[in-house]
Amino acid sequence: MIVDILFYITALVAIISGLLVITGKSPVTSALSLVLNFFCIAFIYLMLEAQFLAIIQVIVYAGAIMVLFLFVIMLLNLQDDMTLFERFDLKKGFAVLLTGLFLLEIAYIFSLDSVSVAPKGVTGASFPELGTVESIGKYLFSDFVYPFEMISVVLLSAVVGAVVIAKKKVD
Amino acid sequence: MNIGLFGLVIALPLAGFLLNGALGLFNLLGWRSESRKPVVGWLASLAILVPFVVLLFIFLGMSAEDKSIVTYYRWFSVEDLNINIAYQIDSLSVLMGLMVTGIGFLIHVYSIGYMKHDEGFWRFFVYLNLFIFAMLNLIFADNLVLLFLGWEGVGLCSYLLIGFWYKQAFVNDAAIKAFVMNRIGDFAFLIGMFLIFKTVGSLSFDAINSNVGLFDESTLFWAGLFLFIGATGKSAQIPLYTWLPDAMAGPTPVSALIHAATMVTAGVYMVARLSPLFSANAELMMIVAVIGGLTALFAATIGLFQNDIKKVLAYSTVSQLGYMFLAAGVGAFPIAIFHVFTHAFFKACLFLGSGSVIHAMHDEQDIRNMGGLKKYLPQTYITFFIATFALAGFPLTAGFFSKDEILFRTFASGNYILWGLAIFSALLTAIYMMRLTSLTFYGKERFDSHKTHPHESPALMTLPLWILAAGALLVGFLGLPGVVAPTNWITTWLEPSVINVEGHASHFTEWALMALGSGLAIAGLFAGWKLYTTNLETVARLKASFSGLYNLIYNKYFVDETYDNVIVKPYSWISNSLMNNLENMLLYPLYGWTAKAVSGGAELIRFIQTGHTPTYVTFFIIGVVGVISLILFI
Amino acid sequence: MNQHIDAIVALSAILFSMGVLGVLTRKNAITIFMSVELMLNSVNLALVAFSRLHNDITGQMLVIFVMAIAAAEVAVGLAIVISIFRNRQTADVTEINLLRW
Amino acid sequence: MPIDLNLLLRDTLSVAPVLIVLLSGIVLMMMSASKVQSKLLPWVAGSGYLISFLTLTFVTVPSASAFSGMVNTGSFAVVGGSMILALAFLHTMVSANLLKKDGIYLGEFYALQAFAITGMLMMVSANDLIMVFIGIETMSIPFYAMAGLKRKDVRSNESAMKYFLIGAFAAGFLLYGIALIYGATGTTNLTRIADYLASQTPGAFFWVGIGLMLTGFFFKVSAVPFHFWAPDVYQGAPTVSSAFLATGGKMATFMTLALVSMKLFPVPSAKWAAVVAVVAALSMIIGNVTALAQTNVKRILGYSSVAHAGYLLLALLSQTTDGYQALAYYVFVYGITTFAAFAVVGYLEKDGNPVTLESLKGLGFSHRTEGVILTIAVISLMGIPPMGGFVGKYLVFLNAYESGHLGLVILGVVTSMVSIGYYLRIILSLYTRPESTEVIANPAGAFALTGLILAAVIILVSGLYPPVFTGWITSLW
Amino acid sequence: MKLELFGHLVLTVCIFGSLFLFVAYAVYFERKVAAKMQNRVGPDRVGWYGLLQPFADILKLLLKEEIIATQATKLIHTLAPGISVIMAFITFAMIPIAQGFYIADINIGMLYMMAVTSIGVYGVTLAGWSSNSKYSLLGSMRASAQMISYELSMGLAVVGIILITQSMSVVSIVDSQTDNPFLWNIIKQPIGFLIFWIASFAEANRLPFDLPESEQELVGGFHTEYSSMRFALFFFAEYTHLIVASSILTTLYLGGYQIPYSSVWLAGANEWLVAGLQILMFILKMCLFVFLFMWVRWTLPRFKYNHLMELGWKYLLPLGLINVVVTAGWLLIYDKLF
Repeated sequence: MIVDILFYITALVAIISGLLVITGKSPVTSALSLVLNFFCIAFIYLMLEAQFLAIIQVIVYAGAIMVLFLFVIMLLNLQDDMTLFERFDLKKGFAVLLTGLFLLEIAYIFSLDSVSVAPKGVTGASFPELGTVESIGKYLFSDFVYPFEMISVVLLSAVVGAVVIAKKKVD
Repeated sequence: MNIGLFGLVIALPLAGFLLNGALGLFNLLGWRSESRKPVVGWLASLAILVPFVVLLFIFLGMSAEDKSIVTYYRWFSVEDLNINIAYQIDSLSVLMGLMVTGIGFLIHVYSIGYMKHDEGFWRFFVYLNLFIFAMLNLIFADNLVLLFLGWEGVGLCSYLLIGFWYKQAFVNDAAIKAFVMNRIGDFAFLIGMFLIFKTVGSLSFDAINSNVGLFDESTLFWAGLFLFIGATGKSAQIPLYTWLPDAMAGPTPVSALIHAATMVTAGVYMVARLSPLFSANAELMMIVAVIGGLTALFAATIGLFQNDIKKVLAYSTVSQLGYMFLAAGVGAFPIAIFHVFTHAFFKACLFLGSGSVIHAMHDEQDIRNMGGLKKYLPQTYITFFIATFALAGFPLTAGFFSKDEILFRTFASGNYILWGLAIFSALLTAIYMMRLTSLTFYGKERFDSHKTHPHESPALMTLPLWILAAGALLVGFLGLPGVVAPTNWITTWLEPSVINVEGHASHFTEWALMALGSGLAIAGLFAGWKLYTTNLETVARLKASFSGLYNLIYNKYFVDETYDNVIVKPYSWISNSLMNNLENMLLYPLYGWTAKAVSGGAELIRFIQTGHTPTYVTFFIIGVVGVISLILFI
Repeated sequence: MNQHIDAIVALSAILFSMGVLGVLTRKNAITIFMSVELMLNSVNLALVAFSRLHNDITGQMLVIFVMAIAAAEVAVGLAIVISIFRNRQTADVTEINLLRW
Repeated sequence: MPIDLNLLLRDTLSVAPVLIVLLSGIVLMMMSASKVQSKLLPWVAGSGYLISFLTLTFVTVPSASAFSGMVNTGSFAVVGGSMILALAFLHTMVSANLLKKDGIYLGEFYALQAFAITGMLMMVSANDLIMVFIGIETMSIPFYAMAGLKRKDVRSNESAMKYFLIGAFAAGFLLYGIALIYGATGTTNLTRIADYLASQTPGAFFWVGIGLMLTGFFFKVSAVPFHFWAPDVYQGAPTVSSAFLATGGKMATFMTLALVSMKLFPVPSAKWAAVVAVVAALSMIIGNVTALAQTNVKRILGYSSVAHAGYLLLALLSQTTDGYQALAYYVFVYGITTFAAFAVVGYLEKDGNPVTLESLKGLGFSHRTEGVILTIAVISLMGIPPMGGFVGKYLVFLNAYESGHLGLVILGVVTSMVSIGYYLRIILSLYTRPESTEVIANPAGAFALTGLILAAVIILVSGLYPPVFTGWITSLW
Repeated sequence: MKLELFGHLVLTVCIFGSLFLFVAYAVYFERKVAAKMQNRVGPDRVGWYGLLQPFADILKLLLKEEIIATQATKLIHTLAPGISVIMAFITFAMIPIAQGFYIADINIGMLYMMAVTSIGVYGVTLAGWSSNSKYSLLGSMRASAQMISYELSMGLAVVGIILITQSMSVVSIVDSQTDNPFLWNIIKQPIGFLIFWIASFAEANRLPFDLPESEQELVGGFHTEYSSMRFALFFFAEYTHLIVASSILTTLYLGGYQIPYSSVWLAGANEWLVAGLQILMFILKMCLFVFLFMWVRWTLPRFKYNHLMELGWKYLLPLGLINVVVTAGWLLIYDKLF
């Protein structure tokens, strides 16, 4: 019961903060709203017993990515953007319409079949300790070791790429 | 007979064509290099020399009866029609092949000098090699289709080479004229081919020649007639001769090679090749002979008053080709080939000589502006002189033997009217040839000697002249008249391949005719010399008193104009009206609007690419929504 | 929580659409970029929910990978924004349209 | 859960080609960071690709799948990997000069390229949607950086930003699609999804997932209406980068698309075909028509790439092995061709001036070899016989026709005819004498020229004697 | 020892309350240490040896006029110090001060600590940005860059400990160090300790890494525009960080509350007595680190910004990586051998 209420409150906060992200006037407002949104999502992860992901969500997204965003916003001293409904023109109306259509289509598939009655996957064994560090670690280094290791290439190339692009001096 | 190397004969000119073409592409892309010119030239010449040598060896190693067919591969096969890339090597084709490659080689060498300063040098040799390749295919073809391939090939090369200096409008006109005239002939040729195939069921010469009996009378006549019309196109006979004089717009070596020695004789060759077929129908033979005789006279008269050095030679060629058809028409097919052979030498020599003159006169072609060139161009003069005599039929020259034999055979066949035409033409020939020589080499210098400094051509050009002149003197002895030698070599050599209807006449008649011929030739030559060296006023007076006739002949009997009025103008009127009404009003707008719509659409569509990222993502979302809708509702 | 999985997936769809809307309407490159991050996060949410639904670890694994990739994207993306800002003193995508038509 | 080291070793060996490229990427990165011998870099990169290629071709892997079904090391991976590595090798031969011309760091470029290739190899050897996603991202992130390598050039910046923003956006959709597929089937493993499909009828979630995933792929292959980035990016990015990201990216993505289609739909799916057909038709029309109005050569090639995405998608309609082989052949030839075209354009541009149809004038005479190669490439793009592009197009059209898409084939032929309009303009400009005699361009170096000639030879050989490559593709399948 | 919910609440209040007290006296302590080092007396007017000085300071700050810059972003400007303090405080929730005396023990306690530390930067960053002053902005940018950079090394250092302990729970980390001082992590992980310690300076914005607030360059850095109580909060947060960092160092590397050889000489003692001794032990160790922090502050000069970054990325990060690899390798070999 408490969990239900907590969930719905979190969801509400998530939606509101999400809206703030896309309507906020200043980029910093958007960024902070996004941080709030990430916290909400982390909280839902916790509810889903994905503790590891929840904490990683906080560390990676809130602690690193968003700080980087803030850093860059400050570095560039970005001016305020226009909010969604300020100077609401045809283009924006069209965008809202399209996004609405998209959401409607997703809603339509919900009406076709519910997720929770979606057939069980092939690997449907019950596994209560799903989200713990131990199980994640175990799978990360057994079944998923290849993608896990290869993810490092993404990070490495991102580092190289970012350095190359953002470097000021040419040598 | 060892024909192992025969493949080279066909392959090398093709290889030369491809190789030079490839080298030439470098030029096209701008790797211009003068130093590559000799490479191109000699490579091309070599590609002709080697086949000549190979053919020479084959020739020396074979006897007249030898005949073999080499099949390389099946070209195509439709139901019961099988066409092979196959070559027939017999006495006729080897002789022709020798002539083509031999004279071809000489002209290649000559061209290296003649074309030296032309920027289309490589292109010229590429065309020449391609021409030789096509001509050899035509000559050695074992079937009509392959012959037709060569036939079209030489036509194409002729077109390309006539239009070689394509930057001038009249050159292009001449090229197109040649091509169109040939196409008319080709069309008839094709019909003839179909008729033959319908009856015989095969197109190889062996099958045709041995199955002449299968034809019914009218089919045979029509098939032969259509083939002959094809021949008149290629060999410039009435009524399709008008392209040849215009073809002189091409470079002179081309005129020598294609429009005198080789290609134009293809019609004669084809008729000779199919001699069993032609000789099976008397009416057909009559038509051939009459057309030949008429052309001989007709062209000779026109030649009498032409002022362009090459045009005179061109009409002379048409006239001589008439002689060849006359010979064929009276059944003397070997003699026709003999005349082809001798004619090749002296006419090539004459053309090359005229080329040398034009070269020396800095592209001046009008003989009225020449004269007295004897002392400037001694070598050219002597060879030209020899060739003139040979063409006029001066006794013991090559032309004498072949022409005399034609006259004799015509007489012997009983066509006295034709004989009369022919012998009159012989007189005219002697006159106009001597007129040409006189006006060019004798008399006063009618050019501005301060501006023009004629000089002898380099050895590269004169050497071929000498060789050809020697040929013009000597090759006649291959076919001595019956009264001198009972079996002349050329007839014996060709008889296994070609029908020969022997003429019968007494020795006395033969001697008498020979004497008449020689006399007329000498008389003509003398008259020409006398009139055009010293008595130019007499000529002018004569012209004035016969001005009507003169104008008629001078304007070539208004044949071009007639064709123009009867065929070209109505045709272009129809074309124009179709273009103006149908195409411009209906079709062009249709196509044009389509094209405009597309490019207009392009101009519109490009503006959805606004450069704004939001626009792009908007379209992205449209795509996503579209894809989901598609996938959900299909 | 399993009874909420429908709701979570719906929430994820809503958040995703918000991200899309943000990308469509915002002008600032960085805000657009944040909207993309919102999209990625909403997908993560759905993945975790599915993972719980199927009792299968794959979803959570993918979430980890997505986080790493998002971090990498941020690094490169912000570097690009910085370099463009250096040259043009703007991060407004509507002003950056030299390449068009 | 103890880790089986033998298994790990075996699995590691079976992905050795990927790791070799990765290793060379790391070495390149180190080298460029320590600034040693920048001249050595292309050699290191090239030899890395070569070794990887040799390993891929000649070392037989112990099993067809590795890393508990994550990786598929079968012949598909060999074909896809080899063509990518071949392209990469050619690009390496050409790139050094181009980089120097553009004033770009050598080392970082090569390192990024190696990482991108690692991603591509991962994509074509994937057997799991996770691997597909990671592969695509591993490929894309270096691409974003490569597009923006010319830091001082606003166009390069802009192209990087556009590519990045839309790319990240598209990645979101791709991921959402994968998530929905996962939600519907409970797995991301392609084989297991196929098992699932064989045993039950998938619901709407699955299909929407497929649709969204497809949009992600369509973005990568620049199919209409997800194509808008392509012309802008190809135009704005340094040409040396465009030459790679327009070709390698397309090769890898198309091969992966074929892989996914092949694994998921052994029984052809009408929904899949319908989506692909519509997008293919749109791409062919819009790509070709818009290109007509362009004057910038790189932009023309960009639209040409859009159009070719349409042609290549046609091969996916039939969902038969023949179709995939036709796709593999065409995408290989297309890749090499477009690479050659871009590389030549790279040489013909000077001081960062864009290469337009106007500035191209006369370059065919002053830069003969480059001109000839560009001509060959463009003719191949037109799909005119002696070149490989014709054979590719023919195979693709034949396949689409046989699978009953006559209308699309006709559309393809008509749009091909339209395409001649703009391709021919390139050749015409090349061989038109310019009004001003001032010719701006640098000659390519001998080494680069060898690479270009090699590319031209591949185009010619694939057109003159297709069995060289068709045989290779079919034998390895 | 199991505590009921009520006991838990009492404990929480106690722990945070005493933390509050400690922070207040840390300021006093700092001034005293500084005075000693500079051969001064330090605060000695308010109360006995000036022991009431902290309360006087607090009172003073509370009574000061609150000035908010007109151009500031009000909401964030107000929130920022709060974030700082709260983030500093809740880290302490994971730290056991005696056996069984802790607010929470979750199995990812270490990760929790990392997470909270990483969020701590928001306070500083937002404070600087919302002040709308260039000094503040520069200070906060330095802070965010510095914290992100050193967090990495810090995390890597912790990984070494996690590898040894095979757990992320803080309690089990303390337990695993036992009462044998030679088994404490400072012995097992000397490099890790060094890295963590240095990184702590940066995380706590202490000299020699106090660039975000370096007075000489940036006036007051991120808190230039803050005054009165809000300034006090930042001040407070800084010393909380100091205490928390010392506590974490104690917990991770110095055996936490473990009394050396207690199992020998305290065997069978009253458990409340033991707990009391353990708390004392913990405070002692913590104070040692606090003193070290202060010692360093009043001894070393400030780093230049580029040196700071270089140290973080070029030395600490690779060192941390090497540490992880060596530790993992050692564990692998140890596993195989024994």
